[in-house]
Amino acid sequence: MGALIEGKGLTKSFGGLTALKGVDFHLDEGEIIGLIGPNGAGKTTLFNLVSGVFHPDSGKLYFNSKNITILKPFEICRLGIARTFQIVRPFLKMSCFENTLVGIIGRNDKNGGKEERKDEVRTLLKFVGLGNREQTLAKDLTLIEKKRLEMARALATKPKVLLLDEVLAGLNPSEILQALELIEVIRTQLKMTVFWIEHVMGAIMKASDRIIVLDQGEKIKEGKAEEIVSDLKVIEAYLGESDA
Amino acid sequence: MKRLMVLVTVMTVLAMGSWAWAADTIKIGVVGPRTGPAAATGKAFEEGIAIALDHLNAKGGVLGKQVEVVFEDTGGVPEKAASALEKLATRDKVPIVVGESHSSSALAEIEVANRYKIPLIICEAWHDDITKKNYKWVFRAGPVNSGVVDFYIAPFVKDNRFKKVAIVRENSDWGVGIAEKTETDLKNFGIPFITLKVERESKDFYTELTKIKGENPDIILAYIYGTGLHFFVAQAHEVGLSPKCLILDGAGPPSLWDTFWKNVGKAGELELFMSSMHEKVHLTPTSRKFWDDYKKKYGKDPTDYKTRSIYNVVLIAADAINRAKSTDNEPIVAALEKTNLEVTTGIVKFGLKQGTYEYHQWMPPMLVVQWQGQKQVVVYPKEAATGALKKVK
Amino acid sequence: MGNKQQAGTAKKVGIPALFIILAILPPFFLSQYWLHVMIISLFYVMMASSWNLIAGFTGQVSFAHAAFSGIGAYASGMVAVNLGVPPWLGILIGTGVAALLGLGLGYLCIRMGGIYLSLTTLGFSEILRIIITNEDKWTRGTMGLQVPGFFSEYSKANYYYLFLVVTIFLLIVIYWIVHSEMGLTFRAVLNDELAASSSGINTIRVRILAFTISSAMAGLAGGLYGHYLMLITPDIPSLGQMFLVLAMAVIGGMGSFIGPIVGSFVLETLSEYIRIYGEYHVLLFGLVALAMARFAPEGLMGIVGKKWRKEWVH
Amino acid sequence: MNEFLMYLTNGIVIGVINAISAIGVSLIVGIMRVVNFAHGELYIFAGYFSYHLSASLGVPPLLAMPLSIFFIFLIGIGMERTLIRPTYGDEMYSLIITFVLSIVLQNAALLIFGPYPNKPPNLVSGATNIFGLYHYGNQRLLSFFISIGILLFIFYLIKRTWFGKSIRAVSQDREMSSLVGVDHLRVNMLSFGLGAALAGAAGVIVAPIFPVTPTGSSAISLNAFVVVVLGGMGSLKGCVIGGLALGIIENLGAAYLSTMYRNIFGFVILILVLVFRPWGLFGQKAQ
Repeated sequence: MGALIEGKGLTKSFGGLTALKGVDFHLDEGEIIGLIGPNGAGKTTLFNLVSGVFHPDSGKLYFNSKNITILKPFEICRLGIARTFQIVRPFLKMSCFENTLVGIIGRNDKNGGKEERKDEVRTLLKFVGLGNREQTLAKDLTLIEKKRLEMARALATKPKVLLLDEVLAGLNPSEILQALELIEVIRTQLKMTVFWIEHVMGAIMKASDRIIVLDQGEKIKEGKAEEIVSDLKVIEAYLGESDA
Repeated sequence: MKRLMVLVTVMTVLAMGSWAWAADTIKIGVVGPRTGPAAATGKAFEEGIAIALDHLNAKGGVLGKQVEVVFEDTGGVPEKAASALEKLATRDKVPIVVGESHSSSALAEIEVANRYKIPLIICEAWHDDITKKNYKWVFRAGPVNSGVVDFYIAPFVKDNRFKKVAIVRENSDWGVGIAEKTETDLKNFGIPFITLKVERESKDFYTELTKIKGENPDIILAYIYGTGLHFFVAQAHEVGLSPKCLILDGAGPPSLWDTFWKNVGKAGELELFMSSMHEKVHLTPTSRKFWDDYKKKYGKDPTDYKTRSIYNVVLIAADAINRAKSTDNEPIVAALEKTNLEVTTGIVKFGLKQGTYEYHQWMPPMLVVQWQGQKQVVVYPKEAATGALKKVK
Repeated sequence: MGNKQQAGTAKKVGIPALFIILAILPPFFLSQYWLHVMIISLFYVMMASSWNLIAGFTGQVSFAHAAFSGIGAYASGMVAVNLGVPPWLGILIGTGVAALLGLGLGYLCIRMGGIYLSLTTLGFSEILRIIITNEDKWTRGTMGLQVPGFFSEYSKANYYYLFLVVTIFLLIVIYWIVHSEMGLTFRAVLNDELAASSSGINTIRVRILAFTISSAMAGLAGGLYGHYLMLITPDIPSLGQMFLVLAMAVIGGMGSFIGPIVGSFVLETLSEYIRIYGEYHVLLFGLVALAMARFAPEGLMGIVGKKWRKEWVH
Repeated sequence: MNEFLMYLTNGIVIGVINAISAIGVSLIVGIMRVVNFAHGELYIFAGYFSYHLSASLGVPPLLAMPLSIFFIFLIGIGMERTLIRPTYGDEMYSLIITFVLSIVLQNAALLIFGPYPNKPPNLVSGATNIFGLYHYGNQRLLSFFISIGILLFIFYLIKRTWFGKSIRAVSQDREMSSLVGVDHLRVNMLSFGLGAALAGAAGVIVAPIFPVTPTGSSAISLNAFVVVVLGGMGSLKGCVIGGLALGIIENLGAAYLSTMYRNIFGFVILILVLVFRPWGLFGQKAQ
């Protein structure tokens, strides 16, 4: 039984800039894995590779041992990897209901009648706390609500893996707690694997089973939260950033 | 909901606004290109119409009423032409329509005329089928391809002993029709020829001219209408084809437009063109009167002979209404069939024998004119010639 | 809630029904000439609404819409003239040919994104124009192909009803698409292509689908138009025609169901009134469309009022 | 053989003029991601300007040419300020705006200049016998040399001057360039003006050979687009090679395959390029 997602030697550059250099990583089923690193470390690029937005210059990606290196985003999504975006991208001129429904359509399964799908959308919106926003246009939501809506849309595709890109940014401490509970519920109740990028250190340390640290496109450390916190290289990477 | 109702009401009112004018004038419909690549013809038509109206209304109009013209633009495009005729028939409800100078447009118009049973006199669209279709409502008082080729172009080529002909034709009904007819006649005379297709709005003829040069003809029959002809003539000179090989503009007017000399420069010397009008050739008193009145009104000599063609057909239409004593279609057609009217180019009588293009057809005499020192010299037919054909050895 | 919904349904059924009843009346009181204007307007409604389906609902600017109507017209006209196929069958063939070519063209250029689609469709229009003008043996080029009409006895009223029925049919299909899950994916792609793709939507397939459907509709409209005019010329697939369709959609309001319908009637009627100024009506429409696109991108429908529009679109 | 050389010469002369016109489009696409559908109209306007300046107002033709190009440059800047600037980032919006603009300008040209083709006076007349092989119009030869001069000037401008460097910076990376202090609104405006001026340059060079007509504008735009796609969007060298390729292919195709299909050869190649090398023959494949 191999890893759920496995990346080998992933390299990606843009113009003259190398964003990722030979990164290896894996996700096991049911894990919550944090991805951290200073700005420009290549975190979002890694997400973009996994979700098929970009294809690596070299290296391979496997999902359930299937090679997904050059699949398109929608194919990857249909296999069971869903994501949210660092800079939120809900469908602005569509209602919350419609936004979520797109995720269900994206599954491309013919299961369920119209009414069942409607119920599913409502359940999902309630789950992320937007139960009373069904008919609101996405552009009229607050930033936090938009993030929740993206989460609902991603969940609607019934993924096995959920990639979350800085969902906690801008939340106050009690909201962060709520969000962490939500992530835990996603793992335990919905049986999903969560791969997330976060800048809120306390939260990611607390909630992740394992953490991967990137710096300047390279993986510099991987391990449990305690090991990461005490690692010199990681601290340097972050200090280096604050210097700059 | 209220806005919706307002919208519906406005649309209904707009749609119902019919164009009922008090009918105290007789309206003659005119179709022709006022826009597009042959808009110069529209201008020529306007001048001819103005003189015709002056002459008619000075004599008390038609059926005691003043004559007025509704000139619908065809843009030189068949689709617009059909729709223009349809508008004249259904919106303006004119008793008769005259005009047109594009065969393709005319072929579209005769179908509409036939559908609405409205008399139509074509003046400058040459395709045989326009009258060959033998529609009861369609007349033509102007040149027809077969006539132009049989009586003028082919004999001109033969009589002047040209050895090899290049036919260059545009992609239009007129171009296709007149080129085919020319090919038939040249075959009968045993004169060798080649035929090339060109695009009417083309501006670069180097490729075609190089091909022609390879065949070494001594005359080019250029069936190109519009300014394309100017560039053809100018570039033929550049590649060294003319003036050794002469060029005959098979339509005529483009060689007379103001822009001709500007566009061709000295390449225009010795160019030939078809015409039905010349300063020194006056076949009837009406022709003289037209020439004088044109000069008086516009302060210059008339150039485009289509000015006179439209003048003629307006007169023919007015004459028919007068004799029919009615603006109904049947009496007008009956009167037209009995037309015996002097116009600028002769005495109009329409053919009545069905089965050929000569049905409802009357063709004015034509001339082959050559530019010699920027002066027009009639070189064919012999009886009308004002000078000899010049060739370069 | 239930009552409100019922009232909403009644409105949604009642207003179109009222319109349809009103639409039956014109042949009883309009002159032949204004009936002609109405028929042409209906043609433009079909064109502008189907163009709106791709441009307004998936954000792809195709300049080949007039070209596809030309394909429908020529395909139908040529089988009628050469093989004696009745126009009824001919327009279906024309629609099919337009759909196939739309599929092919869409497949070729849609995966490369917006600019390429616009350039390729523009090039396609030009290729079509050159072929039609040059293959005059088949198409009769600029001379125009004369084709039979639908009815043995020429009647404006008959044509009006024919156009009315087909227009209503197309509008129902468009309305249904826009409000179906397919329509939702169209709008998702329009809103954010990357997000749609990452949510499992095959954006390329959605775009090609929309492009094909819309091209087929243009083919149908073109076929009808050709057999109404009984004369098919390269003017039907021209860029000038394309501009009129685009202007109608832009001025009426892109991305709204009603916008292109209103735009078509307003512009066609207006062009009859200002026809005395010859070609300048195109210039005028251009200026209005430019001002609209710049200052009121939602068109007349955006100006008329959002509340009213919402009832219809959502 | 002589004929072949003649067709080839014609192809090269027209190819160089194609290149100038196409660089105008390419510059704007590369920097702003805006396709200027009104490109052909600017070309036509320049042709008419030079005609009216020299034929009606008596300005010497050699002065009328740069003057017309300068007017078009100003018009380009005006267009960018009023219509194009609000569309940055919204591709669909800019496509619609420039398409409508092209129709407006075309009809304005019809209104102002009339439907007839007009040509400014030739700078030189007659024809030269090239190596005793074939005759070639002197005006065409002169236009060829002027075009080469303009091409060299553009290359100098873009490769060697500060303005050119800012243009290249912006077209490569908008964010980076603003970090290093390039005012990209200003660069956008100037390069739109330059793109327009290049359309104008092609227009004034061509006008004495192929007189301009308002209705001829869309063919000119399409021609430039074909070259740009052939050469790869935003590539200068690509424009030159693409322009020459198109000129030669069209002329040889017209000579040996079909004169009537002269203008279709370019499109056929365009479609082939789109299928097999969508990033162009010389452009770089990008994500």
